[in-house]
Amino acid sequence: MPEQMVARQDSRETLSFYVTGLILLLVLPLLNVLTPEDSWLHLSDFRLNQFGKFLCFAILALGLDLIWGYCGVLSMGQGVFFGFGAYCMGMYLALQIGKESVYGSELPDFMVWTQVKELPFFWYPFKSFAGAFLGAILVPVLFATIFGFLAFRSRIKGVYFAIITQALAFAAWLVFNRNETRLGGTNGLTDFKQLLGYRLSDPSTQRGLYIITVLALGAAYLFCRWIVASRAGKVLIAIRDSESRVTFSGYTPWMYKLFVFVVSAGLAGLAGMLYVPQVGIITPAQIGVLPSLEVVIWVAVGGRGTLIGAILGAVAVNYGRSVLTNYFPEAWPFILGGLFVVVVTMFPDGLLGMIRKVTERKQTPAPVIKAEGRTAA
Amino acid sequence: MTDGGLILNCENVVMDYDGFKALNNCNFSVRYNELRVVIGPNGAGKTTLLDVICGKTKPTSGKILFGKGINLVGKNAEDITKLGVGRKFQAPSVYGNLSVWQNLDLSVKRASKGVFPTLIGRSSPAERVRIEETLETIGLSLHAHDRAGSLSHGQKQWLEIGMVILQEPSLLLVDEPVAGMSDKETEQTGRLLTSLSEKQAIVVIEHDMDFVRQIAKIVTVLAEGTVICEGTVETVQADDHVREIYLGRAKVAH
Amino acid sequence: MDKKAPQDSPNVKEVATPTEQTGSSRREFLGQSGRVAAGVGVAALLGNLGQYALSYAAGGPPIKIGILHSLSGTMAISEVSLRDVVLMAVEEINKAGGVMGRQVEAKVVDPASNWDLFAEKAKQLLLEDKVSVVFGCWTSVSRKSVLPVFEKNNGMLFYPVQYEGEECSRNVFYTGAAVNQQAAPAVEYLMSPEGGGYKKFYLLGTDYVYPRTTNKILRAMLLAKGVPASNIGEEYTPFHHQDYQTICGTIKKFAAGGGAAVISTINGDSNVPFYKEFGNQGLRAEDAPIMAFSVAEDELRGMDTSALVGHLAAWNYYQSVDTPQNKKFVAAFKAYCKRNNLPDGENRVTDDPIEAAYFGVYVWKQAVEKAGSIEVDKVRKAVYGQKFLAPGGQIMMDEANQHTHKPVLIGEILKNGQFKTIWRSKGLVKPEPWSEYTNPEKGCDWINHQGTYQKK
Amino acid sequence: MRRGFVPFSKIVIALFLLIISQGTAVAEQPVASEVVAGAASPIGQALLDIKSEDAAVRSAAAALLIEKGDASLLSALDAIRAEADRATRQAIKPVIDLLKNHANLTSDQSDTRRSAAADLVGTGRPEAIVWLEEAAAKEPVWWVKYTMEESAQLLRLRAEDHTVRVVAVKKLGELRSQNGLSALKELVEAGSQSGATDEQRALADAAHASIGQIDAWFWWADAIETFFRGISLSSILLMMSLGLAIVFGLMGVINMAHGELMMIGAYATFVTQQAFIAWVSPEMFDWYFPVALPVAFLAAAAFGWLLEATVVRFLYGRLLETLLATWGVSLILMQAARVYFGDLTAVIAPQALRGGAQVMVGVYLPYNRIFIILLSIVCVLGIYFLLFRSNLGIRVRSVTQNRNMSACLGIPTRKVDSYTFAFASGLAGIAGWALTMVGNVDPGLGQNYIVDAFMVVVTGGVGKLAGTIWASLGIGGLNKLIEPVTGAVYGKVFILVGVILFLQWRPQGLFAAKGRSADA
Repeated sequence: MPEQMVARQDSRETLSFYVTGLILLLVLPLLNVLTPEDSWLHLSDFRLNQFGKFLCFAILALGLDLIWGYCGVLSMGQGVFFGFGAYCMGMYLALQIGKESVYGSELPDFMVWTQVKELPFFWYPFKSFAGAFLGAILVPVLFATIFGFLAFRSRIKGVYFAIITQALAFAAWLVFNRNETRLGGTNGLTDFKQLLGYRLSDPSTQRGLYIITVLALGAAYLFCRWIVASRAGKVLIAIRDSESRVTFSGYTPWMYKLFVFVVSAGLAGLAGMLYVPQVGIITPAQIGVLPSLEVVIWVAVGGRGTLIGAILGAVAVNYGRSVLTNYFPEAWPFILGGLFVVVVTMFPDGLLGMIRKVTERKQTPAPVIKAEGRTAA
Repeated sequence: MTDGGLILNCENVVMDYDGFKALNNCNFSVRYNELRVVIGPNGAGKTTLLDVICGKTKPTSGKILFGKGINLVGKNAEDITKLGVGRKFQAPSVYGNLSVWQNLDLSVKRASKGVFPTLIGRSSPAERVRIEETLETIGLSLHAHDRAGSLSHGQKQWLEIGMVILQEPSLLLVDEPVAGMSDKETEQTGRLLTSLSEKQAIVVIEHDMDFVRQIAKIVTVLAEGTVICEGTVETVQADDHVREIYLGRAKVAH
Repeated sequence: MDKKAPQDSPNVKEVATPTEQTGSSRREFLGQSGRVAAGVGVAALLGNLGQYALSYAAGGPPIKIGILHSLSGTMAISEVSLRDVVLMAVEEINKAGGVMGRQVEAKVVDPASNWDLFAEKAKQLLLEDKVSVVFGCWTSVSRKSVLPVFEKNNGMLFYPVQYEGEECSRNVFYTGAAVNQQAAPAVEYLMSPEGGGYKKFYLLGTDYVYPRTTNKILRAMLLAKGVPASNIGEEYTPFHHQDYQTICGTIKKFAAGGGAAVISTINGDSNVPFYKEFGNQGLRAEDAPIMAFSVAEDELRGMDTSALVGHLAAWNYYQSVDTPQNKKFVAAFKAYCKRNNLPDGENRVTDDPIEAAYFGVYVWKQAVEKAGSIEVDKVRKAVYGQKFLAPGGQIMMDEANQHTHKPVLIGEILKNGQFKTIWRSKGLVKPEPWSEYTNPEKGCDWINHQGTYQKK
Repeated sequence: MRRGFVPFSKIVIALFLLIISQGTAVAEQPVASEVVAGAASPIGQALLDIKSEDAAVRSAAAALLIEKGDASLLSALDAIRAEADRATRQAIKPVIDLLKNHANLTSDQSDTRRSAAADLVGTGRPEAIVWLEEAAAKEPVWWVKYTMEESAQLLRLRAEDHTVRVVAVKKLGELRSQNGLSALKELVEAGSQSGATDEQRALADAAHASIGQIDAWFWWADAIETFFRGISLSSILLMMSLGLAIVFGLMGVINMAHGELMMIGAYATFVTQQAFIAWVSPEMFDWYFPVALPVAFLAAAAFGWLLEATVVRFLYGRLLETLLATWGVSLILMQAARVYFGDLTAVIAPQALRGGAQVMVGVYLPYNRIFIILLSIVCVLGIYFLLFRSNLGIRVRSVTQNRNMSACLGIPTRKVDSYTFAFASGLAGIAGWALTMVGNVDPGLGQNYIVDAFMVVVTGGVGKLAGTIWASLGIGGLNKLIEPVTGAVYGKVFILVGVILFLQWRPQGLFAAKGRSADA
């Protein structure tokens, strides 16, 4: 019976959510804190920090999955929203450096060398943490609203939208690279010292940030799942399957696209905000065409149209990169490119789709988008 | 049927594709609760006529009045749908990745189909009952939780009809509903359409003349973008002009 | 939790590292949704196997050093040569018996021209691999991004590329030139009667911190020397800019009437289209020479030099420098590239950053031997005042400011992609990280002060 | 010859060279007259004096050499300079400049003559005026003649005689001399000062008028050059977009690896060049460039064919997937080029494509740009004939419009697909071949242009050749029009924003394919 299967699948997903969450939230930090440094169980500060970074990327991937995997709209400009969030937090952190900077000036270092004498007006909101926090979410959301409104309302869709967002990423990259924008140019913002009074160099601060990231990822996941499970989530899938049918059912597809685009931008902003204090630097290199496309790879590899797949893809690809570049530095682009080609042409459902195919072959062929029972609401 | 008022009145509609006039000064009207069949050779502009009415394409010129004199020209497809025009496409158009139930659930007529109401909204018991009933009507009760993409061609046609029914349109546009159906299914579809026409006006495009005879009271013949003849099946079949058009195109009408 | 200084007992470390890695990958394996991480796990295992092999092949208790140069991405073009030369120096040192009798083991990582990855890889080298010194970075932004990591964890970085100055980090040794060792003398030369007595200067650069800061200093210097502001042009283009039509048109107008020179801090692949367009629009080296600070032999190797002949560059070393140790160095580098089947083999050339990267390794070696330890703080003290007979001639590490005393050489580009030295500073030029023109009140000193200090 | 002298002692060299300069008869027996010739001739003495410690002696010697010397002294002077200290080198420089440029005025290379004429201004010596005027009278090439006249007038500007200067000022105005602008401005400034003499005022008035003339002329020259730059950029964009537009418009495939196919074309050109260096005689070297054209086309086409057969064919009808998969391919190709070819690789422009044509005063059009403009026109015409006037074109278009029907009519649709794709890839190869003339050959070549190329295709509308042409003209032209005002970066950003807004107005691009299929 399909409904039994659905229930089983559902409970399994919930179970794996809790198990994974528990491991990420408790086990890893405890392994970091409690075990002695030379024990095989020990997880170094570096690794924990690196994992925190991957989880930020996972949040970014969730956002893209929502719009691409579910709604079928490929945004190749997610890096821009990530960058907005990251820069908002970065500006706050840069202002927190204060007199500790190389030049000993209240202004961020790069302003000294580009001969900016006064703090530009748009930096003022970022003097407070609340301003930075709100900015990191609202700036990408606002920008996505304007851009999405223009694009979706005039029915720019499919590959046109992909190309336009790619151009957006390119343009943003160009602008952020300029020193006149007063955002640090190519060098971006770095050399951060403290966050809300906590020293960023302190391992316990990093551990705290890691835990916040895990919680944020969990919340983002639940939020996305709520959207996907709602009737609006079904409309998103419906738009992907047959946009004109949706129109003739009385829905306005561009509103839904705009909505999900804005949500994904907000998630990207959140990811960027969490990324900066953990990595300690944000530069335009995170904004351009390539980083935006890499998000697409993560989702494609993990399995689009499944939230777990997006998270999985982000972590797996980044972890793979981190390991493989150590040993085969020149081979990495081959691996990444090859993986992408193979996944797109042969495994459109990604890793997760492959695994499901293998584990569920004996049962009825399962759709990637799981069916929802009447009572599931 | 006795109601003399017009639910739809197309006046001098022209649809010009780079010089090719798919609709050429087309005048076409439908009364409340009427079941109208439109026939015509390939390229006569039948599908274009439906496209123009439901807002899929914008006519080059002309007026399309709906209900109490609302001009549909220049309106968005979703607005026209909300006004009460339902459309079933020639190729079955359903959401392959959703279950049959979800397909129907999305189509139910609701006060608002905006993003946020949809996000929070849950099906009311009354709506569930209606969906159950519709499932019954279209014979898909057993498949309620199957992926729509896994249905057979005929089932998809039925599902789409079910989806349009749940929209409760006052005017239903149906494009070749029985293409690819078995005789039995065709007959069932005919009965369904006839029963629906008690409550709403329906425009059906069809090639299958047996089917036309089964359901039609009045038939409109379209050729080269204009209405050339209108009347009962018999009248139309007896019309020389119509015969000439079909025969001239080496296509014999039944 | 406690920050530990890199330990001086690598034999323990060597055995520990592989197991530690296996352990951590095992845990991360758990950390992911277990059923799907198989692929990643296999990759991690493969990596660990590689490391086992490496550590056991060495046989002794080697000293670990890190090499942090991009091997992929846009900067690979320049940085790969630096990795090669550092590895060559390591090989030479190991053949000659190592450092303090211990072999040197180089850990190469690839930050892939991605500045954020630079920070991560630096963390990995310092925290995971616990290397005692890192040789790396090219662009200023990559240095800026790893700087906090080195300062936080008290690491040591040898940075081999000319840079914009205005930095005074305790954890970096700068073996490339500061602005007063390259850009400033070059412009002074152009203004001198011998150099052509140029009166107008067009400062053209790629838009990032090195050109911006350098040009800021040069502008201050030009103004101080009485060049009116109207005779100074300034323009920046993005990385990878290809279309220099408009800019060359502007320069043509600027240079009309003679006496104008272009000061180029254009970086990387923009150079070829720029020089080509410059020549094609009828501008000649005699009318308006281009003085470049980022074009060296290694870059010229890949360019159509016909458009560049006669233009100038300022460096501290050229492959054509005529000293016995340089002949040996050039031959050794070519032989090394050929032996290891590196691209282009014996056609490879040396240049200033390559030389700076090379002697950096030896300066570190001498310092370690003098200190008798690989502890960062001890080695740092030993580096001060260290002298070395580099391929380009004797160099000296400053007594206090972490930079290098070097000679300045102005060269003219020849058809074969080499430079003819047309001017040479008398003796070594003392490095000044804080320019006397823009920051006269600041100095850098780690002996008598804590880094940057205010002069009285 | 010159090198041979370096090891000898200074005196011996000086004497030896002196003898050469004195005439042929003596030069043939150099050893005999070693000591005697020394101080005998004033020039010989000057050659010695110029190395003196005393600045006055040096400058006197230099003055004498300028007055009496000629080109035959050059090699001697060069030899002295190679050994000399800084002071001597400074003293010797103007001498060499003047003598060398004087000699070069009669060179058989027009570029050398022109350079010499321009450089003589820098020496500031009045002697040069006569030389320049003599040379100008004999000069056949007009812009060389122009430079000579201009230089002569610039030198006259420094004369003592007031009337000579006024005439020079007027002449410079008539010549539209941009090089004279700064000197004229100085005159205006000198004349406007309170203590200016009448003569200075008169000069200033004349200079003012001349500046007006020159400025007006250069406004036009600027406009023409900007226009040319716009066309040039457009033609590059067009070359890149053509192949992309064919693949996108006719086959419904977004080929993100198109830039890398260009890169393959560029590398094919490079390889051909290397082959010529290795196996063909140097005087035939320039022929590598035309030979590389078919090589680049075939290499890229072959690769395109392979790409179609292994990746793209599985993805027909899945537009977004083609975009993603080809992007993966582009990543692989880039890294392969980086690993295989290593660093930057240069393509040396053939002689004919170096430099430029001066079409009028102040307007200089580089040959390589003219070449690319012509090439893009040829490509457009070629594609037009191939698609709309040939049998193959009919097949391609029929497959595009109705695949099934074409198959029924016996058109091998698979073959048509792969040929079309290969042909479009070959076009990318040609674009890469041409681009080696303006830029460098490196693995990132394609990435530099791909976003722009997509902008062109999207703006132009799918499947319309005319749309692509107009869009590249519009984007290229606009870019160059804005760039002087906003700088390169904001110019680009502005264009991107412009394209997005444009699509608001026409979502299907400039030339949308209308019809029932368009909104399917």
